[in-house]
Amino acid sequence: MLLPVAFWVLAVVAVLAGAAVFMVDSMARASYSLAVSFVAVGLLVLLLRQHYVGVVTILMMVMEMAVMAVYMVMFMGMNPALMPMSMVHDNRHALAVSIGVFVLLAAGVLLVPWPARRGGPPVDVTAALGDGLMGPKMLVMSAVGGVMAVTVVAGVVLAAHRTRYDRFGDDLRRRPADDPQPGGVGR
Amino acid sequence: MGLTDAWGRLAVRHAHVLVAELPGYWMTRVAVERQVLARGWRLARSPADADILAVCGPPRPPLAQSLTRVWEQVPGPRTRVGVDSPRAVLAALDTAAADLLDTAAQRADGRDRTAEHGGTGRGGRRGGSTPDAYGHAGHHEPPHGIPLAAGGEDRDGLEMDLLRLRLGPVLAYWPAGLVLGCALQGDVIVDAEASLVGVDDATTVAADAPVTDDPRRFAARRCDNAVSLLGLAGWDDAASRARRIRDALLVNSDPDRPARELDRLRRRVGRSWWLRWSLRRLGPLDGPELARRGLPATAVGDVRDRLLAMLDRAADGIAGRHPAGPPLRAPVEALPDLVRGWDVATARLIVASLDLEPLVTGREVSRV
Amino acid sequence: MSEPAVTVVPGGWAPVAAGLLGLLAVTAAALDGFLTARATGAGPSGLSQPFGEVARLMRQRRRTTVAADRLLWRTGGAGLLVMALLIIVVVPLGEWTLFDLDVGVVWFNAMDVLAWAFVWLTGWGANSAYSLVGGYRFLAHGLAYELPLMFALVAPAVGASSLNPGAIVAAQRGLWFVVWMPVAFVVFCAGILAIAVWGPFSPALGVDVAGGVAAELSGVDRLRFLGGRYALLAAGAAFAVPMFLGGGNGPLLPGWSWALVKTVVLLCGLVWLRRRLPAARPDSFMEAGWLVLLPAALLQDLVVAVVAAKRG
Amino acid sequence: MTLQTVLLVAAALFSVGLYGALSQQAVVMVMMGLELMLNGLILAAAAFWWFLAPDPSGQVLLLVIIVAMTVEMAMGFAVATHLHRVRRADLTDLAADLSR
Repeated sequence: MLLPVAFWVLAVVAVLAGAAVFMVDSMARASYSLAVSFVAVGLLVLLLRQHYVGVVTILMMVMEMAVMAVYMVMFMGMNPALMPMSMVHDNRHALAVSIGVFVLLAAGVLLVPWPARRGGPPVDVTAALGDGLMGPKMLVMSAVGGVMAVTVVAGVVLAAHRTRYDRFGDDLRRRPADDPQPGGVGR
Repeated sequence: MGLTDAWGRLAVRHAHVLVAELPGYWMTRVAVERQVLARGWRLARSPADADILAVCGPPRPPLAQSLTRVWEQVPGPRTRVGVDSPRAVLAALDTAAADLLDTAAQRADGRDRTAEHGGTGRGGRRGGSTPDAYGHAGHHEPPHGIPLAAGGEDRDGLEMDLLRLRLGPVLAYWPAGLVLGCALQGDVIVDAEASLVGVDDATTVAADAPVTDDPRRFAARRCDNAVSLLGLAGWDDAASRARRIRDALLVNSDPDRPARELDRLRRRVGRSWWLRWSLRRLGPLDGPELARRGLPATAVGDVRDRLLAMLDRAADGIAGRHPAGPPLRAPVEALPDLVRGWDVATARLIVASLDLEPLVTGREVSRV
Repeated sequence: MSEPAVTVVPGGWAPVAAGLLGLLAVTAAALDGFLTARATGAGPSGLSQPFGEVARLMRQRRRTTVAADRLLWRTGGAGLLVMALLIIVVVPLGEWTLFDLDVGVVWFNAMDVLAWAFVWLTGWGANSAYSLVGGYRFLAHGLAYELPLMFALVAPAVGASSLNPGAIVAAQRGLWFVVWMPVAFVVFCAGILAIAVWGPFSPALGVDVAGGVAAELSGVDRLRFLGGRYALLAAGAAFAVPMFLGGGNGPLLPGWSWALVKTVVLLCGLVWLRRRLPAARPDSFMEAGWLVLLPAALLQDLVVAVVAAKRG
Repeated sequence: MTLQTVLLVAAALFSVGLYGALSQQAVVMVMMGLELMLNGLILAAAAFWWFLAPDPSGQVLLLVIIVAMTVEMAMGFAVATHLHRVRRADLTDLAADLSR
């Protein structure tokens, strides 16, 4: 009884909040409605018994949207509810394409004869995920680790302004470093 | 009715007071602070937090306008009292407490404000965005009368909005009468402009005269500045200690206890590695730079050095050794350079660390 | 792992849990009032502080500012309380819990991240320079404390080979985790202080920016925000008990009372800590978080992982 | 709650995200659209796992999607910062020459 109600409420919240991202007129509202959409999907995944993935989705996406909001404000500058923003191009085509895609996907969902369920869920879903990652799917885990590390480095290189030569001088000998504001551990 | 009254009395026993100090009335402010804390009241951090606005000294334009703006932001039930001398404090605070309990008057006040403003307070000081950044954002009218911010390159080479913010004249732990108009990017001060308001000619004339011949008052002022600096560093306990020493210096005649307490505080502050970590390397000044800016040689070092020196000078004052050299009053010309490039928190620490003398107008009754 | 470590009580007990959390928050506020009054050295004891503040703020008018984003502002202000309540849902009190979630540790982590959203929104919504600066200060702290906090939570989970708080308590029958995971415990406590914007992590509410995030809050809004901070402090302390302090394990007394006693002791410690430590400004704490706390937490995890692997 | 209904919700999320990614000009807004599409994918993957094959290792796919999302965001922010610094441009149109 409670399950279908929860499902539909969360589904409606997820889609509406997702649509609100492109309808509201402030950056903060846009990013936090995306966060709401993610929280709703995270809870839906919880309903589908994948506790770990569901909670991790909430955890990551709220954090990410907090950062996202900062970037939005930083690069666009937007007073809350002050400036109605409309920054669309090709609105009509985009709308047509996305509606087309939805119709296509929906038709697929409804028409494909989905096979019956194979096997039952493991007793401890989270432990099964851990065993999977550390056992047969170890390759995925190591690949993910590598990709993440590369992302961190690449992101910093792309975004950083000052290099160590700016901080420590051309011979890298200047101590303490020449920073606009001293850091916490006195490097 | 009985319940409402009891409720009101409980609330008023825990009132928060926003203290606005006018130039030349620091002794009055000190007396207000002492009485406020003795009643179990608290000092408010912002107008929104306050029930009572206590104005120390007679406001003249343009400070009167600033105070009116602050007063508009106090949510209510609210009351405003003017205190002109340390002796008037007790009576003024009693009046304030009675005013807060006067439910009928407070209701009338609330009605008037709703009628006038359609809301309470106006804290909006933030500039907005540039619609030009994305050419076709239809509205170019500044909404709500808030002018839009202009952009500028920040210290990381990113173009950021510039935000104008005025520090002072009514701000906790801030030198009275000083106004610092800042241009901020994020919370980094990219440009600043200092001025003094509410300071008349009498002050300027008196500026070269020694502040006081009384070494205890000299020490008390050092302690008061230490209160500000420790409070800004977020160490409320140490700030409270410095405040107690200050009050003891001004009220009691026994010199031993404050001297002992000050010695303990000095040792505690010197020992705190956390404070050292927090304050070191901030606002460093060396000898030649001080000379160039017309600052006293005692301000050498970083914020922490200056804090320790401040406490040492206080100890000297208690011991009766009067320091040499002219007193340092708000160095209007030097300030912008000192705070430029730092964030607001650091800038405020730097200003507090300068250990400024109060501006004197020669009218304040000098006894607490 | 065959027998359930805890008993799930019906949802009707939720108000009781909320009431307990409220009591803990009031205790923390009263203690803070007392310590503040003692430091002031004059005036009444300060123990009535929470009640007086409630009376004062309930009597005070709500205010708003020009062009405030009220929806976000008020959401943020009320959110901290909601967070605290959602945290205690998975905290076992002795042998009882409201929700025996198998990934309770991750749940706590997900809830504490909500602070990023709520505190920043409170700062943003008011459309005031001071509160916005406060909001950014909190995010800057967040970037520095969150990762160490996450890795600190990994340690007890690895030690007990479970993400379930009940199972983690069961794994501490012999030895409390705090004994051999002290670094993780300290980092976790720092995380609690940070999500409650408390003590060294209070620059977001700093007096130098006129109260920061809370600069424009008044009346009920301020009450909810400040109450939420105390509730978060209490909820964080309550969660530390099953994670590091052996949950309800202890001699003589029943499990629930041990859990409560430990929570109160830790909570009082956290409240007291505010008196001892100056603020950690975000710009300097950032480096400390990444270069000191994070490696320390990772090393702690390594040690725990090696021990857990040895035990098999 | 059947496979079809969950997949419909996922398809709706995906389409909304697609609309955003196609129609928005600002880099960050395009990223929001992409995020929303991935959001739909997460839901769809979770539904497939639960309704079709709840075997032990199927969830790994979900984690991979989440990782893809973080990588997308991190690189998106870095590129946006870089573009902002170098060209003062945060709109995709202004960086159109990158596609030439």
